Amino acid sequence: MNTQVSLDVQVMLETQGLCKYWGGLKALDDISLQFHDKQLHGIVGPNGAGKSTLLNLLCGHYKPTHGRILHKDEPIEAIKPWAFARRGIGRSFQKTNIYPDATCLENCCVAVQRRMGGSFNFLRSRYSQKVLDEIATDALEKVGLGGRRNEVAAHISYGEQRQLEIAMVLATAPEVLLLDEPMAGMGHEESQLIIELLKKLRREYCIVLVEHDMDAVFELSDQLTVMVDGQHLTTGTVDQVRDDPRVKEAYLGQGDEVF
Amino acid sequence: MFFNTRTERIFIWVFFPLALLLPLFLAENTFFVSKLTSVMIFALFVMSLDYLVGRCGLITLGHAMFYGLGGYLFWMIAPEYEAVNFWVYTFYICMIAAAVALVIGFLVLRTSGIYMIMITLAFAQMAFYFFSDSIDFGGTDGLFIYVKPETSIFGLSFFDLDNPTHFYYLCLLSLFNTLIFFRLLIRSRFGRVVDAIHENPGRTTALGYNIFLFRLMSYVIASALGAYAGYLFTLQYGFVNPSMLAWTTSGSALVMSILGGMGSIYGAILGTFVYEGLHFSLEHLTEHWMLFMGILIITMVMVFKNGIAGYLEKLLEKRA
Amino acid sequence: NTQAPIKVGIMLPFSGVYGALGDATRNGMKMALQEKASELHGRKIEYIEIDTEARPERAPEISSSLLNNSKADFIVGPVHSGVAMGMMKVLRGKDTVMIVPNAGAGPVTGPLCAPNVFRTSFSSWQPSYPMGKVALDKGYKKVVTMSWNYGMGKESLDAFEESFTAGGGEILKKILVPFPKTEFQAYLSEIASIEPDAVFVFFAGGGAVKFIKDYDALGLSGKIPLLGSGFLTEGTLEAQGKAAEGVMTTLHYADSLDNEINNRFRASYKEQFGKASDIYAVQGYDTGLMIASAINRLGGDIEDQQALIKALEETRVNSPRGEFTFSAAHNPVQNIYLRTVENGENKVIEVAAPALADPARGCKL
Amino acid sequence: MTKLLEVKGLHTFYGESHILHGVSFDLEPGQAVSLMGRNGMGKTTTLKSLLGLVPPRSGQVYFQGEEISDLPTWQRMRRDIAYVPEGRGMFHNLSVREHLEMAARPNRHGEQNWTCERVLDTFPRLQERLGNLGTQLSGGEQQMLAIGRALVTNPSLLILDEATEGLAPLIRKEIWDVIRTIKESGISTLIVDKNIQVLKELCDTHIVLVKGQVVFRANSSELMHNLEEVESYLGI
Amino acid sequence: MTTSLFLVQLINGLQYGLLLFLIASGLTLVFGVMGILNLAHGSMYMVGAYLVWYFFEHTGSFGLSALISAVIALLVGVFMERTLIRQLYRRNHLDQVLLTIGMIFVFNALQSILWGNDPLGVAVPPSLSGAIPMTDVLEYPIYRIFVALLCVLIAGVMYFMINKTRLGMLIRAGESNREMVECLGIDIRKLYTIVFAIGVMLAAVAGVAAAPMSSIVPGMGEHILITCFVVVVIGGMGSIKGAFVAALLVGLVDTFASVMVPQLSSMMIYILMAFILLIKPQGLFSS
Ligand SMILES: Nc1ncnc2c1ncn2[C@@H]1O[C@H](COP(=O)(O)OP(=O)(O)OP(=O)(O)O)[C@@H](O)[C@H]1O
Ligand SMILES: Nc1ncnc2c1ncn2[C@@H]1O[C@H](COP(=O)(O)OP(=O)(O)OP(=O)(O)O)[C@@H](O)[C@H]1O
Ligand SMILES: [Mg+2]
Ligand SMILES: [Mg+2]
Repeated sequence: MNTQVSLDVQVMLETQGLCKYWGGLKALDDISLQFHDKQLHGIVGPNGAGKSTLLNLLCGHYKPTHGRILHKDEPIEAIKPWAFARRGIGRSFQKTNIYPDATCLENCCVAVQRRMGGSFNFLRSRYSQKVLDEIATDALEKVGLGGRRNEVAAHISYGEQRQLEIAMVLATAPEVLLLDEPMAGMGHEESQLIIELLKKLRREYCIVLVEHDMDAVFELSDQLTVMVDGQHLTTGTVDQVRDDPRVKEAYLGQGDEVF
Repeated sequence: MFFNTRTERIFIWVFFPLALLLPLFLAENTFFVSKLTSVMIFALFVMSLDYLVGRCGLITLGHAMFYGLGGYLFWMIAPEYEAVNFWVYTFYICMIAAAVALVIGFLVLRTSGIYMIMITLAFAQMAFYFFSDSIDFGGTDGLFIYVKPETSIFGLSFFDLDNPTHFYYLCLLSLFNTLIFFRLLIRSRFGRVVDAIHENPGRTTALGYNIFLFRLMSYVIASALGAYAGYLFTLQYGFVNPSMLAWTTSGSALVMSILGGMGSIYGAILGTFVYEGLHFSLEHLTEHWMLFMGILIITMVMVFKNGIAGYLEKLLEKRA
Repeated sequence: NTQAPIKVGIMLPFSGVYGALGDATRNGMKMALQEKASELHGRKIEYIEIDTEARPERAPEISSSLLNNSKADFIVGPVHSGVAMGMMKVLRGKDTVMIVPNAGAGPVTGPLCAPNVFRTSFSSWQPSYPMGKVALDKGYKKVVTMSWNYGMGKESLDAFEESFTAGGGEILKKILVPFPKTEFQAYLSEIASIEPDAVFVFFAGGGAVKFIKDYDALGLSGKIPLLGSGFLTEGTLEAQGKAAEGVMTTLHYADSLDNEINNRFRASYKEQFGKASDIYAVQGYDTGLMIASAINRLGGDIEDQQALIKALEETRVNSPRGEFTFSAAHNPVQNIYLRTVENGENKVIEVAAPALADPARGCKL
Repeated sequence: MTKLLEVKGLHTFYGESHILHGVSFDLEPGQAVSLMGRNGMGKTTTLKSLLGLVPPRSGQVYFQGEEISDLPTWQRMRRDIAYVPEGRGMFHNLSVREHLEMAARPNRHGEQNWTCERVLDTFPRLQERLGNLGTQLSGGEQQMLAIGRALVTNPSLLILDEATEGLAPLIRKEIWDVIRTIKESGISTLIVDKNIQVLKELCDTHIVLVKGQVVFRANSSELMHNLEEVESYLGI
Repeated sequence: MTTSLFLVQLINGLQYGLLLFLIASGLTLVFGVMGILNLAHGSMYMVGAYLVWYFFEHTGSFGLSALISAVIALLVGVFMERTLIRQLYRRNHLDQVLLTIGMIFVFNALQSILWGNDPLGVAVPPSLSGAIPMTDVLEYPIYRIFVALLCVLIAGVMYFMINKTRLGMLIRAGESNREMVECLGIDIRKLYTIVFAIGVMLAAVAGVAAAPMSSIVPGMGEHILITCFVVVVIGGMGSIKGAFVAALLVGLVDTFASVMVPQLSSMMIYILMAFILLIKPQGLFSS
């Protein structure tokens, strides 16, 4: 069911020999990958393989020990963390990272406003422009939180906070979406919703998805990379990867044991 | 809604009209007018701190540096015996203080939390010792300032700073304007980002904001206003002393702002008036005023969860 | 209105580092006015006491409170020179009388002097100036001086230097310690390595206690004579204990001055307040005497400020420190005594400078 | 035989909002019980209420026949309850080893089946990261540590909230194996998880919460019969 | 500067640094490790000094007075935590600022009411009096050496307790996540009461130890408070080792600055702190 991908689409993000060491630990060792526009690139691997670390490097949260990151062929590894987002690289976090005291809508408005500008306008009311609210509401509705827009974020359940997390990234309207386990902690229905959403989005954005929910990853990925212990194990289409014995051993386990 | 809460609206409708009328009743008691003036000046200072600490989450123990700077700057840049214009010097002082804040902010805002508290303290202490060790600036004895600026704009003069009542109204107006200014600021899109940074700086960076810039901006604004308060203080009595810059001044301001209700802005006025009011009445009552002051402060922390403003809000807000 | 009580505003520190000084001053003053109650022509005294916390930035406001709100007839204060300056700003030339019972800041009776401002204590120049000559007489040629880096301290060292170098002495080093630091060990080690003939210091209160203790503990006390402005051993002897023995100071007072007034004063102070009196108590006492005498002279009617000031100017205070008068600048003209600590008391050795008046530089009165 | 855990009529509020509407259930010794429900239905709140972390407004909790509703949380835990919270509750200033060492203790009967070493053997990944601070671990490593930290208290009741969230398939299997072992050694478990496939096989009793109320409570075979109903509650 | 003077100053600096550590040790525990912002720390230093003076006047034995003072401080600590501090754990850190400033007022007032404002002094206990000659003029009092050793001892014990024992782990964990510690079956409230009280006691012990070599005056605690915070923060929050190194550093810098750059000596420790924090924004030894 995976549409065969033509590799002539634009490379949005590229890593060349990317390394991240924590003291002696090589959390990420010599990773060279390409992420294409309008594709969803899944990344899987056992716990501690360095997936989150990779995303953290791609979004500028960490600085690499060695190696380069190219965004549309420009090196960006040295720019400031906030500049990554300005270039259209948005991310969601594995550990919920929202504004707990603000309403869901306000959470998204902060995100939308970065794109819409006017952040150094000291006098004009933040409430005066309805466009902003609309875009934010739209993002909330996409992830299924439309009905909770005026709830304070701290008061919605964990799973809902995960949904909000994604809505916030969407609200920045990025070109590249880095999603770190977006479905973790979500219920079935919500997961399904996100999967549907990603299905739509993957033809519009360059998406990098880290996820342990195999059903979702297999269903969504155009490309799939497997990492183990900071090393790149293999990259390929879902079918290629699924049948790779090394992947089974390191990650999936033998067929029937996949839960 | 311009003012966030009903409580705030009530407060503003009670406080400012009252303050406006008060001098009429106190006409013969010049002391109370001048006492209220100095409390309002300090409230303005506390308000600028409250914005920094409560809204931006930038806790500083060095804010008094700008308060003192406002005073010393005036002494430095004003000619000794010539008449100067109040508005022009307000502008100069705020600008110079802003420039200083830009440099210091650039350094101190690299740290955060307790480390920032301490590094702001460090800079303030350096400034404190600079003024108190230097003979040119009068050392620990401080300096007298003999000029009183005139206040004309385009040749029209409304105020006479020598007249305590006029000065009172000037300070009241300044306080009111500052409150409105901060309200506007908080309600603005800039304010939205400031709130976001306060709640979750990491997330805000990830969304693409250069949080350093916003913090620096806030720091500069608050510092300039802090200096303006110090300038007003200096004008009131024509006296500057390094103790204006001491960390204890920052500390008292912090106490008043917490007492008033952090981040509520109008709470700064509440906090300052309550604190100063208690201080004034207790010290006239007993030599051991500290004991009662201490007990009252402790009681208030225990009872008020979010300062006086928070308490009032609990009483006055309609349940949603 | 000659029936209403006379209001005396008191601006002194009752807490913190200077608390003890404030207490003693107030005690002394009240004692004097109590003793002279019968000479006040029936007028009662009402006190309004405010703790200045030794915070100069509060001084203008408190002064204005006493002046405009309490309508005090006399305002007595402060201890701290910075506070004195703040008070001066508000009270100079106003129609109340300000009496400084301690702060030595030069300008108060120098460039800023004013008809309504009096001082019953000293100018910082006064107690230290005579010590220069004393040191030379003892044969000390090379001296290190040391004090806190603030107005009073620096003025004291300058006064000493003035007379000392005029007589041919040499200041090897002038050490200014940041106020209110009390870690003296590094400085004392340095002094020990310089090995001067003597050391002259200005310290007071808690700092003086710590200084004397350190000086003794590091073994300097037997080897390098310690000279000081008298505050070094005032109100602190009990805390300093043995370490203070032999320290030589100059001041306008000494516990052991053998005159009738001093003996009576000391006994009665001890009886009333349960502790030994000190210079601060004396200064407060004299302030009280001065106020009482002016009221007495004017027959209880102090409404006319001109007359009041005149009466005050002409007062000859019969103080425990010996009789003194006021200079044109309203600063005491008084004896300065050379004292040494013996058995926990400041013993007079001699009069180092009789009837010494402050040069009052810059005063136009 | 006395029940191990009995929860009766819990009503819990957050401020003014009524979250739990009389939740009751019980748990036999040695049983594994699953607690299921969609997001926001009150699973976590139920666990927190019975542990006293969020005091319920009314309702009782009995453990081994004794009422523990009025005890502070730590005393409840001392009766050999262990809790793995959602979000994992790592300490940012303790190393992995310290996480385990600080928690390790024998249970009330003096047994110490789970030691730090055994946990590290079970999760070799942790062995490699012993010196790391808790919050420096990857998400999955944190989950392992949180479970390990609960096990070294040698509980007779283990409460897991979002037991396998963020774990890779192989590790997830590992965790289920561990829980199975635990169950065999007579320890009861109360599990909140999304994975109904595993839960229906692993657990003896199943509870489904909807809007703070127990709408379904049955053993595994009954669950099989009513699978559709349950799945509709769970939004599957 | 001659070599011998240099050495003497080195010793002075180290000794001052050690004393600073002693005074800051309680703060390291309460503020650095437990995360409670206790501004009344300095007041307890003052209370310690006054207590030992008071009991020394009545018993004549320094050792006994020291013991009684420490016990009283411990009880005061328990009382403070039980009745006040405890209520604020769930609230904003700044409320602790307000609360403890209120306490400073109360302590200052009580000091003034109970013991008056006169400067007081305690004699060095006879068993520790005497001095060791250093240069032909200078000698070094034994009592100060004793205090220095006491500081080293306390530093060692604290380091071991916080970093190596289970108790230490629990305390640190409590700072990070109180609720979770409670979920592990630990009575975190009691634990925190005890540790807070120990921190208070350490402050008082520092006051006791300092009493014979300094003056006991009102406000003595507030002056030292800032320096203590400087020490804890330069060292890095929560690090005993850091606080120890920072205390020595501050002691040395202050000592040498006093004699070498007297114009700047008042600012020197602040310059040092600003410098360190600009280079290492989390202090020297933060994790
Ligand atoms: N700040 C840090 N300091 C030290 N080590 C770290 C740090 N952050 C991550 N690590 C280590 O780097 C390794 C990779 O972590 P990472 O979070 O990238 O894993 P992951 O692939 O996302 O795993 P998971 O699926 O469990 O989330 C882990 O072993 C982790 O312990
Ligand atoms: N601290 C809080 N304050 C107010 N409301 C809360 C709070 N925590 C949770 N709630 C509300 O209580 C309800 C139940 O939350 P709970 O966390 O128990 O759900 P859950 O079943 O555990 O969901 P999830 O599967 O998403 O973890 C939710 O609707 C949530 O909005
Ligand atoms: Mg991860
Ligand atoms: Mg939950």
